[in-house]
Amino acid sequence: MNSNKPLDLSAKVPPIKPSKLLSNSRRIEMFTYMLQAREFDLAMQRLNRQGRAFGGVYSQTGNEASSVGSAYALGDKDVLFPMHRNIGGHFVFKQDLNTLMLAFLAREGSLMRGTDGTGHYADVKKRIYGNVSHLGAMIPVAAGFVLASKMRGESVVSMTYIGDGGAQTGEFHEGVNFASVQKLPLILIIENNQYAYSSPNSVEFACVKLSDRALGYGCFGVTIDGTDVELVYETCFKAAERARKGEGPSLIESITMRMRGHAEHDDFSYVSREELEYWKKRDPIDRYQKYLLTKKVLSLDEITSIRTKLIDDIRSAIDYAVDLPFPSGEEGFKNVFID
Amino acid sequence: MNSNKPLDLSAKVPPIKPSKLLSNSRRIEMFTYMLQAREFDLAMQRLNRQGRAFGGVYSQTGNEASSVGSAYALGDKDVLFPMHRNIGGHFVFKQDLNTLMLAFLAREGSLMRGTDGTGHYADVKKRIYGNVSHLGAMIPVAAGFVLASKMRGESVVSMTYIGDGGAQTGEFHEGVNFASVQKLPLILIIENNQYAYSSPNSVEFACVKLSDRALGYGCFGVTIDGTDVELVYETCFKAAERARKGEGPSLIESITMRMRGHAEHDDFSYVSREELEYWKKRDPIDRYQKYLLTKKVLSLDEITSIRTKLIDDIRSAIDYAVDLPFPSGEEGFKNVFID
Amino acid sequence: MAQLTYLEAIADALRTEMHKDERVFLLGEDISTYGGAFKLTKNFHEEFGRSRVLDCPISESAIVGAAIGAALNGMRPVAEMQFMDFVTCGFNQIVNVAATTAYRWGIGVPMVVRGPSGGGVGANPFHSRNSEAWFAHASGVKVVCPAFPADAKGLMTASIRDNNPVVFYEHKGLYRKIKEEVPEGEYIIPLGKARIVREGIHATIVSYGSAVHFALSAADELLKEGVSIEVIDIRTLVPFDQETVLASARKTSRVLIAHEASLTAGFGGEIAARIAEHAFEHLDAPIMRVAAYDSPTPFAPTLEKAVLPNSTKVMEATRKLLLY
Amino acid sequence: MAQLTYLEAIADALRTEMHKDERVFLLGEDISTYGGAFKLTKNFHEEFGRSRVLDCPISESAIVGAAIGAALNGMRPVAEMQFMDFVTCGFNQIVNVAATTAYRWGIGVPMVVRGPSGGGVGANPFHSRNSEAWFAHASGVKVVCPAFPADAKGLMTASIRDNNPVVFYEHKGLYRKIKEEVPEGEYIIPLGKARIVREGIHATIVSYGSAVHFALSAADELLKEGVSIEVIDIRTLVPFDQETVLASARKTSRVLIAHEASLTAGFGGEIAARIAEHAFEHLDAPIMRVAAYDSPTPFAPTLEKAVLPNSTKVMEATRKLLLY
Ligand SMILES: Cc1ncc(C[n+]2csc(CCOP(=O)(O)OP(=O)(O)O)c2C)c(N)n1
Ligand SMILES: Cc1ncc(C[n+]2csc(CCOP(=O)(O)OP(=O)(O)O)c2C)c(N)n1
Ligand SMILES: [Mg+2]
Ligand SMILES: [Mg+2]
Repeated sequence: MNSNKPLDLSAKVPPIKPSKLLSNSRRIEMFTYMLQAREFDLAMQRLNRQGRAFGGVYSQTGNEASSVGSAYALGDKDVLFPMHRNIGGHFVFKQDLNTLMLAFLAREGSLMRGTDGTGHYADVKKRIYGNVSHLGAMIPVAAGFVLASKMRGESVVSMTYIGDGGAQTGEFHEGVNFASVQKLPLILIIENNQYAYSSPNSVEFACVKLSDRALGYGCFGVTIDGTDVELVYETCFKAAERARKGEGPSLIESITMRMRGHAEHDDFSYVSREELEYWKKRDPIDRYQKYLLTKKVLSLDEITSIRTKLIDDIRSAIDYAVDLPFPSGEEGFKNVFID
Repeated sequence: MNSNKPLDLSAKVPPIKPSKLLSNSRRIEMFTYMLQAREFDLAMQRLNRQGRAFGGVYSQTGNEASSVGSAYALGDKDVLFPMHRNIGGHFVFKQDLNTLMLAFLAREGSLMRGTDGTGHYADVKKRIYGNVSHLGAMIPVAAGFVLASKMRGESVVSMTYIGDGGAQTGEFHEGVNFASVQKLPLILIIENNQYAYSSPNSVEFACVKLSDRALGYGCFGVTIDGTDVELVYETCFKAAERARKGEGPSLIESITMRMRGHAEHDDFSYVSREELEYWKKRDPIDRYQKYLLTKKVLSLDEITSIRTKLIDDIRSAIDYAVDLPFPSGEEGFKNVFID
Repeated sequence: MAQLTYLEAIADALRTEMHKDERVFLLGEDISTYGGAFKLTKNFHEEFGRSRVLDCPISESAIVGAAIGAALNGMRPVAEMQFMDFVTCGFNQIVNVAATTAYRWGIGVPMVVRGPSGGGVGANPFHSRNSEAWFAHASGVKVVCPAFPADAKGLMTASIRDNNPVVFYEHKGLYRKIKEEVPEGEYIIPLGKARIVREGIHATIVSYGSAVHFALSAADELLKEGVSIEVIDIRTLVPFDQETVLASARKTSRVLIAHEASLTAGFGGEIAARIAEHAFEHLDAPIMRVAAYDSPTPFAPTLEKAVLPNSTKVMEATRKLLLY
Repeated sequence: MAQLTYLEAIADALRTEMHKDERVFLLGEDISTYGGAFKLTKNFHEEFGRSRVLDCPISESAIVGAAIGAALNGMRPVAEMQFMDFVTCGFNQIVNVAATTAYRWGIGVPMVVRGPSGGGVGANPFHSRNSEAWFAHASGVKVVCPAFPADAKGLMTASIRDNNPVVFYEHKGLYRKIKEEVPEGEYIIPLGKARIVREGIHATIVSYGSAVHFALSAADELLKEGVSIEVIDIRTLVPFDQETVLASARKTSRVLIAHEASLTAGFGGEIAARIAEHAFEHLDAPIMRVAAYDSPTPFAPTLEKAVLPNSTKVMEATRKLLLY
């Protein structure tokens, strides 16, 4: 794939590339996480419109295959450093809805005690490490995490993400190069969702594919269709295998579309209708649903009932969290340093 | 060429690749600059041993072809941002020896008034812009310089340098990417002289060639033998032509050897005798001298007399500068801000 | 004169200077089509073209570095940090390249790094920082922190015309909060001149940025009780108008310093030290400071309110100062 | 006890902790084969292996970031900046990732960023900076600036064992200048405790790092004239031992603050402000400061001498303080 050229608007939507590594029950699981991510997103958008959310709401619609497929390829010792559009990964890593909602809304009892919001939290028991707003900063950190594992002879893969914009930060370069020199088990997914805030790829870089950068680091690189969850899964699974064998990091450019504004305040009028149409046809959930229906892995009824359950659960998490007070101001004075 | 693999110690020294673009008189000029760079270097080493230099002395022995051949390819509107081993470029840009020596020794009347030393100075009239110690920092600056030229419709090429170590800085990445996106007339020579202080290439990067990074920026990239001055010249001349045509930056990895320690205090005991032997055979000046003799461009007598003149001139510049006092302390309080 | 918000006043300064001087251009992330995260440069690209309103990759070091290079080559770039917090990613360029060039080379680096700073708007620790003291300690960059629309315009004009690098802190909480008359056309306020925003006799509050407004409302409240507070907005940290501050300290003999940045090693310490050295004999009370607690700026409104200074905290401290 | 230089004492602390705790490891540029630019870690790789003495690419953000990641995963990394000046290239990692993690996640980031800082040795503007005030204002990192070999060892031990990020400023001019008895084996000095290096009655000099030595020689000189100066080495900027400083200020009633960093927005301002607020009534003279001129640190020895503080300048200022 070419990540930086005009779209061929008439191109056919390619079929899902089924992975031999997946059983049907695992397919259903992935699909469920994708649905959950989408419904969570819709719920957050709604909360935001109602003025009941707090802080920026960064939609991940369009990113479900990329986020779920990648995280799903990890093992139960591996760690995730998700970014702002990787809510799918939180679900794969079994984050429960109440905890998540509390964190997003910074309510009393939330993991970060109100000190920070959105998906920035870390939940060590769940092997989820959050991020800071500064793009690129977590790449060296995710590398250092598995440097430690490696020193202790532990087999742990660390996975993190960066955008088509964030890949231009100096810390991207330093982090990937460091990991490559040390042959660290790091998987970096570059989620090329066409825009960095309002900036199209052409503002950000001039290379053909962002995965071409792998050559300059001496690590593995590939650009894939990030709306095909099975392809994402398989690519990442193999990357994790290589990582465990000591073959070093992988740079996987996953191409998809950010289907909404940068955050909900952004009307994304800088995106053309045609472009949105093109990507709408490649909606990762629609594509996978069609595949699962065709292959009779799931029926429409089953999907509906999965979705209904997910929606209900999200609703009750919101009900649980949204009326809780913010943490007491005293929390602001704690933990600048810890013992 | 492969920039990051064990040396084949038995390999033959290849012949100079003559450039069709060079007349014999220009060959002699380049060779003279190379000799001048070498003799200047030797003089600085001597000053240092005598305790008469001041500040670190960073040898450029081994780098003459790379530095002279590249700067020599520029036109008389182009600008140079040399690094610490690019004394050859200063000569190509017609820096006079007294000025240079004053700057290196930070004596009274020197360009930087004692505020800074070595080759950090800028001499705007000569289109030489200096650097700061922080590696990588001048790359975005050199890019911004020609961004301004471009905005005014002026055809100016900017050339700067980075080492096999400095190419690992975030600012390298941000600078080259920015220049590539803006298609700026920037030529970046990566001088791979095998070591970054004590660190061999294997500590710094894991890619096959550093010029492979060009693919990830969408600019031109090539790795060349940096001990062949004609090859360096021709490669850079073409890069400048492309730059002027609006085809954007070039990343040229120039492979050579740092024949001494990082600075004179460093005994470089971490470099093996075999490795030094290998590179000694590829001494850029010896190679070019042999070529010029064989082609009868110069006779040994002529070379001797050129060299003698250069040595005399350097000696008088030293005599001129070394006994001058340091600038008055008052200078330290000036120009933090200027009007 | 038009009534402009702080944001409009800054945009007005940029627009006026861009019309007047073609060396002035803007670079930053999402500043062209999108008009910037706060829409400060909305439609600028239509007026000046995209090459003078240059959208850049997410590369703060490249943005600042390119600005320096352009400044060395005759331009007067104004680089936007989408949030001033991200200046930490271009920090090296500012403190090591921009700040040392005049000293070393005798060449000016006429450039401005500007962007929204500050908290109190429910952003998060990474979109709220007040980091002006870092640059005040960098020796070689000017630091500007306006509190009012007209000042913001006048100081921005001066910053663009200055031959030295300027870091210009806009307070995002002020962007749309206040409107005032702002002179049309060219309008310049020299850097390094504090402003006595309100004259008073019983005590002085020295502040800048958002804290000036806390000081003013504290002064309003206290006036009702017959207490007259002098409020000084230093406006620029570097250069620092020591004389105006000292004169007021000598006059009222009681000084409170207020800023939104965290306390320790904030610029308030510098101001206090100058007063403690040069107006020592005139003081009738300890020099007090109100500033943010030494923590990151937290996200939840309850915590943010607890941690950041505000009018009430400034008023309470002023009362304490008066009672001493 | 052995007589060790400041550099040897730091190496001793690192070695001792690495033997005791296998979670401790070193990373940085040229620290293994070469033993570091100042040979501080000479032969460490033979003792501990190259993976615990890890040579890194010239990537300060990666070095600091990797240290943070390793710290989050149970290690206690000590990252070297070849010169502390280069910390500007890893600045974002320290102030935004390391400094905020405990606050946000409740997780410790036990790591040390250390390296040679300071001037007076004829380096250049980029190999001489004293930037400790930046981190003192970062809210979330501890800042240590030892002045003596034994303190350097004890404070390094404490820094490594601390569960928070520590930026540890070594003064390169002190590396081989002084020797003193340094306790063998484990030796720890808690962070946040100032040291009264010399007791006195007529005035107090508060300082840290190289300036402690300026203060001591000024005190020596003045003692010959029968004047007794108390010299306090604060040792750590964060946490700051306010009580010890205030107690001395209250005792002698005259305070001079000395540091090698440039004056404006340096940590001296913070110290002055604390004293001016909390020991106001006890002061018999203005609080004075001696610090570097607000410029980059120049290269030529004549300029450097003019710009940086030294014993003479501290003594002259102390005289002025005493005469007030
Ligand atoms: C270093 C840095 N600079 C600027 C920003 C402001 N910012 C936040 S998100 C964003 C766009 C990110 O685009 P991309 O990396 O493509 O990720 P996406 O949001 O599209 O998933 C920008 C510019 C930031 N967070 N960090
Ligand atoms: C950002 C930064 N980090 C560290 C240093 C310290 N340093 C100075 S030169 C050098 C080695 C440079 O190696 P290389 O880039 O290969 O250039 P060479 O000296 O070999 O020409 C190092 C580590 C520096 N100057 N800048
Ligand atoms: Mg994107
Ligand atoms: Mg090198």
